[in-house]
Amino acid sequence: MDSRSDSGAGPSGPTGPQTACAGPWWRARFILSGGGALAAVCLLVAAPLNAQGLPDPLTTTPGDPVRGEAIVTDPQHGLCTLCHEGPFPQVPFAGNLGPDLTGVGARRAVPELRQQIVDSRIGNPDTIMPPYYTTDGRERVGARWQGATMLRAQEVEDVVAYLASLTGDMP
Amino acid sequence: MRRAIVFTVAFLLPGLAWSDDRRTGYDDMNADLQALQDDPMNPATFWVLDGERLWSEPAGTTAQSCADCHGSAEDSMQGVAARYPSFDESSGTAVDLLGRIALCQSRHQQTAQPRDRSDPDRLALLAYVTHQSRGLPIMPDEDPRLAPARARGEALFSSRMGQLNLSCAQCHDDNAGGYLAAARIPQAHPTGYPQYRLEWETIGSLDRRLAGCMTGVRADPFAPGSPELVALELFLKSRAAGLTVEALPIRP
Amino acid sequence: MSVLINIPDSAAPGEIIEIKLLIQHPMETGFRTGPDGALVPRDIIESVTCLYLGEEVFRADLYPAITANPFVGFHLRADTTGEIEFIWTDNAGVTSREARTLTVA
Amino acid sequence: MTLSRRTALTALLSLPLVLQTRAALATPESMQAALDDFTGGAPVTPGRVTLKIPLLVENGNSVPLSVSVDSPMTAEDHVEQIAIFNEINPLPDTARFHLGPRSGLAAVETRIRLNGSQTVHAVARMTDGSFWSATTDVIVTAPACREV
Repeated sequence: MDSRSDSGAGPSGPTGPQTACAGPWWRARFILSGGGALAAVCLLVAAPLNAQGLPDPLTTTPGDPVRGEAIVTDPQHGLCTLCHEGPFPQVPFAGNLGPDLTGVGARRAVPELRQQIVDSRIGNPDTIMPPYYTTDGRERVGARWQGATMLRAQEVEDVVAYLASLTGDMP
Repeated sequence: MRRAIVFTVAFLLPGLAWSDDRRTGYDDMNADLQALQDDPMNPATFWVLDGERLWSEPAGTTAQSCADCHGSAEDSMQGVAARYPSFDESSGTAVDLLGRIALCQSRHQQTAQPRDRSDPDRLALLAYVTHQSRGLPIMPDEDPRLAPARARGEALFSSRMGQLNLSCAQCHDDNAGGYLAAARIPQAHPTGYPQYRLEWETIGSLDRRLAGCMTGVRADPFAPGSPELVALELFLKSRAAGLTVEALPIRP
Repeated sequence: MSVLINIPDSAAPGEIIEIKLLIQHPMETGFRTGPDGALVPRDIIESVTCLYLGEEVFRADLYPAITANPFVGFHLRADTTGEIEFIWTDNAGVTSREARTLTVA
Repeated sequence: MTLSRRTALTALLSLPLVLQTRAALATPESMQAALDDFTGGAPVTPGRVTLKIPLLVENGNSVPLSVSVDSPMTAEDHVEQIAIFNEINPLPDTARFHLGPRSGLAAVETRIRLNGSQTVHAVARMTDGSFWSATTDVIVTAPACREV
């Protein structure tokens, strides 16, 4: 496993190898992301995989909705607005392949939002939404993305916190 | 008339079904880009002109030109691009038109080095030969020996790949017509290759585009001219059967 | 490198004709970096000049913001049969030229 | 072949990086400086110039642009120059066209690169030393799956 930091070197996610916490790779990850991440991934792999989603946060630091908004609205980082419209007046051209995120925080509970971002295939195997926090079941991943998840654990929490805050109509 | 052609092709190629609301990349372009493609001052013209010159130019150790064997391209190459990829007897594999030009150069002209597929002269010949099929319907080669590769292309089209874990079909079948950011997703009918792509600011082949698509989903792209990309082209051409080969295509 | 020139063969005296040029050229801006991280040297056409009977009647100064394979269109009042010459020069000072004859009758 | 390091690390919908540069990008201020250089500081009046350019562009690598100026184009009264400026490319100067009475018609066209959404300016200098202008706001989107 690599420990590159440019696009996030996350663990294998909820359905990944249970030994992830013990591997030497994880040490590098721990150093990169700081404390809390180690405990977080152990929580993650222990989380039940059911329709209720992932109730336990991936990190001990609560998600920051302001950082989450920056990730969601950056088409080169979160990529979210490539497919989702939403209450993002700063994004001139959002795509329409996924549902509009306006009010998503009122429609979906936090564990569901977290599950959807970590690996939306859990709820819908045919989903077009990329898995943001697992390396499971991926084929032919390009060299510079090998072993890396699309977001880091804390970034997932930030995005979840931001989406959970979207409870109203367009601002 | 076009419907008649479509029915003819449907008869010739049973089992390759499509709905008749197929759209091309040209159909999905805005009026300004369509106007650039239709303009006599279309920059792709340069590659067709270069190809026309190269067609009659002796090359390689045999000092033979394409014209020495094939005569006038306007006669001998008419409709050829519309049926490619085809089956190469001696290698026993499917080859795309660019691969066929390369084989011709090495077998008959004995050109010194096997040149890169992005070699400008080879792309110019590809453009010139393809130009001889402008306006003709795509008529996939029915050679049964191509069937396994075509089936492989179909499987690849539906295979999820890359960090984004997306298949071609998820965008270009399931979500064609939708918008990925500001860009309308086309139906993946390869009517316009080689094409002058504004992104590239030059002409390029279908396998360059497919590799670009794969990199877009953060996958390790298949090599230019690889059996996988030829297989994908075979499948895509079968879906596009009956659609018109575009001359001097422009794409954003 | 070649050029496409769209110009009528003939015109009536006093007629205003339209001339279009498309020149095969990469118009490398000099601002882009290559795969090695180094700047790709600038390679652009800096000027396109039209001479009518030896007199400059039009010139376009081009900058890196002009597209690859630059296109220029302009107009000319036809009054005398004669040569129309097109000259374009790149930033290394290399000059190319093409000429057409316009018949005015 | 001419990818910047940043593009190489980007997948899907990069911003248009045609003129991606290490140099400072042109800002409206540096564009104003270039415009002042063209006019010698003389006042520029909106009008007499028609600038045709698409309002919405999918790829900034090739944007068709045409400019015409209301002028009799006589020996005494004609357009001498038409200058095109942009606000956010590395260089504000885009193109300059030198015309004369032999032009017959003050109408020129070209295709330009735009490094993102911005206002494009066309300024014409007349034989009487006056300057006239037109501007158009252009929104540049980008093709979706760009090659990286």
